[in-house]
Amino acid sequence: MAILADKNTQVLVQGITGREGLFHTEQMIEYGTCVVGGVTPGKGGEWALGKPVFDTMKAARESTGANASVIYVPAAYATDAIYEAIDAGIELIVCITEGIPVLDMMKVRARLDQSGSRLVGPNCPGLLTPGQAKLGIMPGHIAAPGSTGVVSRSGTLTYEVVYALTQHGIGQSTCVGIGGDPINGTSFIDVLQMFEDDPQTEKVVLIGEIGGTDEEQAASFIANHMTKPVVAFIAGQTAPPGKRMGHAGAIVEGGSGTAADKIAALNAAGVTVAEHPEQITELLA
Amino acid sequence: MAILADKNTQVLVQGITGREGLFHTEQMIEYGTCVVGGVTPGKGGEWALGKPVFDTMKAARESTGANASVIYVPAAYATDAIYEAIDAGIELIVCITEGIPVLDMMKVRARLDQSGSRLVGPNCPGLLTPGQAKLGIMPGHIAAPGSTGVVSRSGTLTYEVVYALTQHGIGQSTCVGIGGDPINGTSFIDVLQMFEDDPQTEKVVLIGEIGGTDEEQAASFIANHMTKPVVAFIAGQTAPPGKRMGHAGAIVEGGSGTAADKIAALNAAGVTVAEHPEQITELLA
Amino acid sequence: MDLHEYQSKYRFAEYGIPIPEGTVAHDSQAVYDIAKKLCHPVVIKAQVLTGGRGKAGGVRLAHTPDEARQHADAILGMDIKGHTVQKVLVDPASDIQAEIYLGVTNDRATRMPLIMASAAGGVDIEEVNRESPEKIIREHVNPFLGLRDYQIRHLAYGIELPRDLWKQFMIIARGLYRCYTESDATLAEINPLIIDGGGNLLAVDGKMSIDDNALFRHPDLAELRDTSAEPAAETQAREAGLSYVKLDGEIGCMVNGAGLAMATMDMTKLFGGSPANFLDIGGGAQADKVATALRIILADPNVKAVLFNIFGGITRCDEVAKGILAALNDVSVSLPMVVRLVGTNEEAGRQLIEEANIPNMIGAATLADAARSAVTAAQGA
Amino acid sequence: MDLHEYQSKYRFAEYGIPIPEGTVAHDSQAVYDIAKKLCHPVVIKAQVLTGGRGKAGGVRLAHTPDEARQHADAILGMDIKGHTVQKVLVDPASDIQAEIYLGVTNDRATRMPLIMASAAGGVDIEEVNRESPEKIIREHVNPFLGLRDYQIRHLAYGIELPRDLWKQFMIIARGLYRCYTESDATLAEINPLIIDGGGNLLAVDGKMSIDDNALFRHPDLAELRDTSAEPAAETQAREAGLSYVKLDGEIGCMVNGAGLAMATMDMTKLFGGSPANFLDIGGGAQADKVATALRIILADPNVKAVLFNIFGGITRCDEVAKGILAALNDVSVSLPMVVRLVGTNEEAGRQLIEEANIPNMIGAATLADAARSAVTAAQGA
Repeated sequence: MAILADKNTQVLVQGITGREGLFHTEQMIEYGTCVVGGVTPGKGGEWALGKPVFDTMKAARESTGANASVIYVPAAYATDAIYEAIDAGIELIVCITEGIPVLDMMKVRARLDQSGSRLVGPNCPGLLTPGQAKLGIMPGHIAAPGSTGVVSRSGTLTYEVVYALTQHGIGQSTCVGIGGDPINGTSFIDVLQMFEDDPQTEKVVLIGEIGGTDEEQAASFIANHMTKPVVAFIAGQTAPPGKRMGHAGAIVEGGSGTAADKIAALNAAGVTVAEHPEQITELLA
Repeated sequence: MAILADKNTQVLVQGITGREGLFHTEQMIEYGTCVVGGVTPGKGGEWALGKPVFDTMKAARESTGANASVIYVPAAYATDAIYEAIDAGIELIVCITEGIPVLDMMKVRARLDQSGSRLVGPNCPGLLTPGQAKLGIMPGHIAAPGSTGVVSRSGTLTYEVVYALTQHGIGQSTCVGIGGDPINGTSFIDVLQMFEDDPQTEKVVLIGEIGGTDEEQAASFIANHMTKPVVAFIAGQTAPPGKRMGHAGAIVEGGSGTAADKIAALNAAGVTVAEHPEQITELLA
Repeated sequence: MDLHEYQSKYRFAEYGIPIPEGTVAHDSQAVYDIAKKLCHPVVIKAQVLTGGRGKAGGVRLAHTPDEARQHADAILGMDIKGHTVQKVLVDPASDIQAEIYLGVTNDRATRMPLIMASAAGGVDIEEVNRESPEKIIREHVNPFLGLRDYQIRHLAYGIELPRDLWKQFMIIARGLYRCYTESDATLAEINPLIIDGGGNLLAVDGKMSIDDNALFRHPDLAELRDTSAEPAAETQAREAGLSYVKLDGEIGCMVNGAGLAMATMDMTKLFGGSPANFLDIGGGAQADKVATALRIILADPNVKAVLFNIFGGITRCDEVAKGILAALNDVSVSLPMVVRLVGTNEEAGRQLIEEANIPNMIGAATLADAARSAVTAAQGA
Repeated sequence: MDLHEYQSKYRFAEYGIPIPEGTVAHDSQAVYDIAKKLCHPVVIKAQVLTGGRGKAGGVRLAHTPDEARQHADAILGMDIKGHTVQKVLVDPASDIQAEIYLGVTNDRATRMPLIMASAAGGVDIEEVNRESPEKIIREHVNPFLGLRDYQIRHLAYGIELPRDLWKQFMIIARGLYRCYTESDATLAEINPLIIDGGGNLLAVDGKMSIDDNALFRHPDLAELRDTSAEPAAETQAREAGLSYVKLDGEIGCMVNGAGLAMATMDMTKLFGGSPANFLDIGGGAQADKVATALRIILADPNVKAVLFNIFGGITRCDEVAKGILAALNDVSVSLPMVVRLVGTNEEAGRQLIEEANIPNMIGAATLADAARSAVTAAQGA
């Protein structure tokens, strides 16, 4: 077991013939992910990396029976790709694309709430179930199978932590990057619930950052609903308020969303918070 | 018991100080309906018919604890009134207003589907639980309490049938006018289910008309889910295809939606279909 | 409210849909001039708000301006299903390589807009739907999200549109959907959308129906209503706030409420007669409205008897009776009239009608009685 | 991207929101001319993209054109929190009877737009929120349905706005919401929205922030970016596709990834230093990007040491090392540099750095080591 995706997950790549899409699809296939095809409008009938390319998700889904998709299309077209995946009945949609406007994401979220689809991202590295499947751009070889679940709003910071875990012999059940945007498809709480329910997962690492109140909500969830130990790290303690630190989500808005608030909330929930990323490994031991 | 509304239903009137609203509110109160107040923007703080008037539904709901509303506002403002009632958490919204554009109603329906509110109408006479409550414009004195449920897409045709029932000593549990528009809040099936579940109701009268496929869907529901006997009547057997017969819903569209199709579907479902309205009383006996 | 072909196409053009560069004409000299100016074979098409104009000879091809004039002479003034042709559209003839159907309408069952495309365009789409529904590709549109590009691609893929036309098709479908929503249309269709000899898409015929309930917010569309094309009685009725549809029978019906009006019409049929009209006079029964309605009914030469069926609900039957009697002071009626009043104070109402003692007016207690009497009276008249 | 007050207000005006008829000026003669033309006492307001200009003396009232010129002389060129005042807005002074707050923003928690109003306008709304949150009336807006009139009435009712101003307030709130959505704003606020002596509402001060992610579809808004008002380094970084924020510390940080960059900054603090900047060079580490980033970091005179922290994921560490070394051929760095490479091929990467044998560059294995070394180096420098 693991969460969200495993070796049986059948994946379509939206934007498979683009530069990014092609590169990362190759990496996903190399990792052993079951990629069953892709979509690029206007290129239906062609082949890419030995996989069939379709014009529409509906056609792709009907032909392949895929249950997941990964989106590598430019921001201006990414919401359309998400809606298309929802309409095609895709259960798990991972959107890597960065730069989707907030107002668009509000509508996407409202649409998702009435659908049977789950969206991970956007603006995220995707997810990785070590040894089984990789949906997104996380480097596959930094991870190793195990019993620690990782959930994060960050990209390379996640890699750093996962890599450190692996080097210290701590394998992962699934690593999930939920993305750094103010509004995304899957929250910390969603993933924490899945880890709590997953028999393979024994401990959880949560990597948060400044901005919003997702970590505070996660803290309250952990206090009330989780039995498994959680170790956390919050990036951005030195960030000045009101400045955008790369991630659109990482703006400290009006007094709330600071690292100090988040750490306090997590501590109050009984979560051990690491002072720096490398300390996470020690705290898990 | 009865369905949708009884003497405990606490009603707000949206548009209470308008000509229509004032007239029918008086009739509703006279009938014994528990009207607790009304809303007319800009007239908050005034009184109408001894009931407090509020500026917004939120304020009205908070002050009165009402759980139902009846809307008598012009078509251009009616959808706003429906959304306001939904947002205020009103459980039962009865919209009498005629002439709401179809595209607006499509959005209203989508909004309703994500809410805890039920809408009856628009373009309907409302509903009447004899001896208990009247939400809308049905003449109160034509009805009498009893065990026959009446559901109809029509206005005066419903009155005609209800009056005939009463004159023949057949009382009604609740009479519901779902409205004649192509898209409305409550369907035949919704009301049939309620009648099926209502201990007071023993028999049901369904009054349909040409256009759409609501009657066909009702027939299928009756065949599969109803144990109580249903007598039906379908108006518009002589209507020529493609012409609008007063109700926006009553257009025979491209071969489907004809009276003949509807009668056939109902007969196939084991429903007795009256040849004319006055025959309904005989068939119920 | 239906729009003429030329009105629909001109509106489509505002949304970036390519249409033939045709012009409307009211007389054959104008047709000649247009044909001459176009310097191309032309199609002359009757502009009437009814189907079947092709079969009726209302669409003709002309190779010369003279021929165009001759065809125009034949078409203008022609009667097509009761509509007199008062104008024609003169379009340059197209080199048709393929005919596609593309339309948007309201789907009542799903309560969503529905866009449909078919490679079997150029014919009646309802027939295609009956005979080979799989030839129509359908996409339901979320009213909040609007038509999305992938849905258009799904249509293009479904009708096997050549790949090099997808971009044009995308622009046309987007335009048609926007035109549909921004016009509050209940139908916006292009049939056929042709592929012409140059490999381009062109909307050769178009049709729009506008939601009457939404006309209040589209004054520009409301102005397009062609009252010259509809029976005068319907115009008159609409202006008086009455809902009227002319039919072919001999019993004029005046009823309050659309459902009851239809039931009343059905009832005349059940007893061997046939309704001359649908007429809903709405709530109450004020004398002036009843008078207007009577005039409209009597203007129909087929009418042999008039049937009043009024349910007195909020308005009491005695008041309704007074309204009817007052109207009869204004309008003289020599045909037999059957009056049925039911509901509140029906006894008092009937008594007023009886006391008026109008020789050609009889009362009825039930709808069945009323219909039977009206049929008998019409047959005797 | 933040807009200046005058840019925000001009945009509001396009949406029917009444604003004072002021003009922007770049020099004091222009201010004099405007004041003379307005023939009214004026307020001269520094246009800077930072708060607290009032306290800094950047907003002044003038009764005569001469006084206006004097104030302009004082304000233009003034430094407000690191921003040099390069233009002022000259507005006619208003007769303020009451000050209202009205703003729309994105609420992350509910994932909906949020419109807020308060009778306690004119002051920092975040302070009102902290001290008496009940004074702020809030309405969440369904993104599909938009702001509805009843929600505006709820605000008006909540802030006890005099009934005769509701209609004006309705127009302003509708306009502000439309302005917010059509501009892809993350914030659109009027503070204060005043009731003036004539009993009218007037948007005296305004503020807008635009979603950077949405600028691609708003070329007109993108053009409003005032690069003269931002530190040159930030402009330079943005144009190179780097994400850079200047801070006050002495350790220049170059990291790939925003989260890792923040963690790196935090780490310098943990070991007693402080970061000079946030800098995310994004994916990979091409030599030219590294070179630009280095130049930006070195341009900050406070910087005493540079800390590279690169995670080699898809891009391998040896390639990253080559990129850094190539950049050092372009940019000469005399300050101490600490390099930490981690991830794929990290051994090979480190070896390359060591072999290059750059005297002022030291390697580090862990983030803790790297931060400690950088802090020590900065203190020694």
